[in-house]
Amino acid sequence: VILLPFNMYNRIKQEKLEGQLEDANKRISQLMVMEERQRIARDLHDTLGQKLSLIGLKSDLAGKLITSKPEAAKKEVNDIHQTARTALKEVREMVSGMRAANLQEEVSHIRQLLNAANMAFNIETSPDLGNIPLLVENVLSMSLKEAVTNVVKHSQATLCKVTIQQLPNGWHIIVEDNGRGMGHDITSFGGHGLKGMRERLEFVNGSLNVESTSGTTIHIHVPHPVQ
Amino acid sequence: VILLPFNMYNRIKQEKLEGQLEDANKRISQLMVMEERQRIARDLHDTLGQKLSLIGLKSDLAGKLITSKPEAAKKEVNDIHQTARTALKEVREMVSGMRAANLQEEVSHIRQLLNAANMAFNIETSPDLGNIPLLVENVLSMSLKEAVTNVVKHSQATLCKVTIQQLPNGWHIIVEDNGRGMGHDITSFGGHGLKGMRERLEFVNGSLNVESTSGTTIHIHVPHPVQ
Amino acid sequence: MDVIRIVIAEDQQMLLGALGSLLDLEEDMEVVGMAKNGEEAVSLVRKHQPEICIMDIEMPVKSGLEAAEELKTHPCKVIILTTFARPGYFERARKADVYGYLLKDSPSEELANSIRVIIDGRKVYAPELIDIAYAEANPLTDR
Ligand SMILES: Nc1ncnc2c1ncn2[C@@H]1O[C@H](COP(=O)(O)OP(=O)(O)OP(=O)(O)O)[C@@H](O)[C@H]1O
Ligand SMILES: Nc1ncnc2c1ncn2[C@@H]1O[C@H](COP(=O)(O)OP(=O)(O)OP(=O)(O)O)[C@@H](O)[C@H]1O
Ligand SMILES: [Mg+2]
Ligand SMILES: [Mg+2]
Ligand SMILES: [Mg+2]
Repeated sequence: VILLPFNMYNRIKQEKLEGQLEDANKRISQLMVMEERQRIARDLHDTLGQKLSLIGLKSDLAGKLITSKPEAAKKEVNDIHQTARTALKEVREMVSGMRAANLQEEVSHIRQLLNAANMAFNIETSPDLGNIPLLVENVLSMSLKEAVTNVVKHSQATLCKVTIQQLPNGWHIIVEDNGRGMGHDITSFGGHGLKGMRERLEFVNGSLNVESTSGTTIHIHVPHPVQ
Repeated sequence: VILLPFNMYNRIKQEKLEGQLEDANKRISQLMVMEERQRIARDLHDTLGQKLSLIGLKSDLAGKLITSKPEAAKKEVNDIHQTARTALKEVREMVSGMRAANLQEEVSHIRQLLNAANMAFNIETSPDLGNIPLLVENVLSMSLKEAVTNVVKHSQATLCKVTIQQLPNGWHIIVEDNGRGMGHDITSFGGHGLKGMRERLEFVNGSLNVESTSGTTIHIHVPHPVQ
Repeated sequence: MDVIRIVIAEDQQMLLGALGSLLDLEEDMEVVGMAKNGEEAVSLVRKHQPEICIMDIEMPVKSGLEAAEELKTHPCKVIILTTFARPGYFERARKADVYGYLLKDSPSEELANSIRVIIDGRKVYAPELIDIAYAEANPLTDR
């Protein structure tokens, strides 16, 4: 047995621990990625598969009809055209659904939401939000969406004001309404919205603050990532 | 300042480290899923989107050529047919690559594959394979699948023998055929199968060995993970 | 050579039409019935007594696999056409003694050739479909 100095022993133990956690890390990530792939595979299965098969068969048929029955061939070719367009639309929808939530898109989305709920919408954003990391933008967009959904669902307000700022210390979003405030139905505090928002924000070292005196104000803050 | 005993200081430092790594862990997993989703979205958009656009254009063109230039129309329609089939092949590959592999399922899968190809199948497994970590099982299954697919595609064998063992030092899979051996068509060594298998195995500290004298034998080994 | 008489079942109307026309174009083949689900397929097979029945899998009322199982003892040879493999489907098709398990988008010449081979009594399975079709969990060890 070789005797190691005490702190060396500790350092080795610590390094081993680091290594193990890193391994676990990689493995969990891989599993999550695989699950996501399977989910997408299921989505792809029916829609696109069917349409591409149809195009395959119809082009086969059209080729055989061109000389003998040009009118029939023309009809097949038109069907192919139509099918390709529908399929393309489906691919676009899928792809846009798969892209990370984007802050700009989310803003036009909440505009529609508030419009449909007959609430006035007031928005202020910093002229330049800087280069928001993907994960941060994703979390900010989801938080914004949840906060505004809550305003529509719970506040009975007539006005919703949203501020999106790039500050020296990070990104800051304020969602303010002139409604009845929170705490009217304490019983329903069991929703997942605010809890989920807080958890997601914690992933990116962010924070959530709720203020409820007259109306409700939600502060969402995410610091710049450490370089 | 309160002075802590040295080992207590170390324990606290270690616990903090554990916490931090766990957080990082979660964050990386989320990020990887997002990245994977975006990667697939990009792939879908680039491959399928492009092919469907092409089909749209070509069907439009073919429709216009049918009466005036039937031969040119026929060429366009053939292109459409080919494009649709290639697109489906790509989707199929995407879908199959996405399926999580499980050793037990894989064994019944290769049984089918060999059965359908009219090759005799001989399998031997350790009575207990122990608790195979998920990632390792995944890599083992994919390697087994590729090895047997190669036997069906390339060996011209009448028999395929598979051995799956839990040894004191790890898991070991042997895939053996009585076919014509490798090296008959050196030119086709550019396939992705063996290369991909080796890369995946390296990820779990495993190894791949190919032996080809009479028939071909593939040895796949993955050591037990360090506890 | 005798004409091969065929019944086709496919719930997607356009696909059914295209497939029917393609096979009708083959000189030695005649499509004698077109069904839009498995139930219609079974009754058309009983009515026309064709040599071959080609079926999609996912169809309303009765799936192609259910119909194939029902026709297991019938002399008509069933061919399943599908686009992607789904877990368990291939195994089920084999248990129903289908003669073919083929890609929906394979060229019509290939499909026609497979039909002729199947008429001769052989079975044809597309490797692309077997490649990703998993059986329900079987015991790991061999019997
Ligand atoms: N802008 C708001 N005005 C008034 N009350 C609010 C507002 N936002 C949230 N609340 C109250 O806080 C509760 C918790 O909100 P949370 O988003 O967590 O859950 P939820 O919206 O009820 O359900 P979920 O978000 O899971 O669909 C709500 O049920 C509501 O009573
Ligand atoms: N069991 C075998 N018997 C004979 N030749 C083999 C066998 N396995 C592999 N080979 C040869 O090794 C080559 C490389 O195999 P590999 O799996 O890397 O590529 P592939 O099977 O040709 O293509 P891919 O796997 O990408 O579809 C094959 O092309 C074949 O010539
Ligand atoms: Mg809510
Ligand atoms: Mg290969
Ligand atoms: Mg169908």
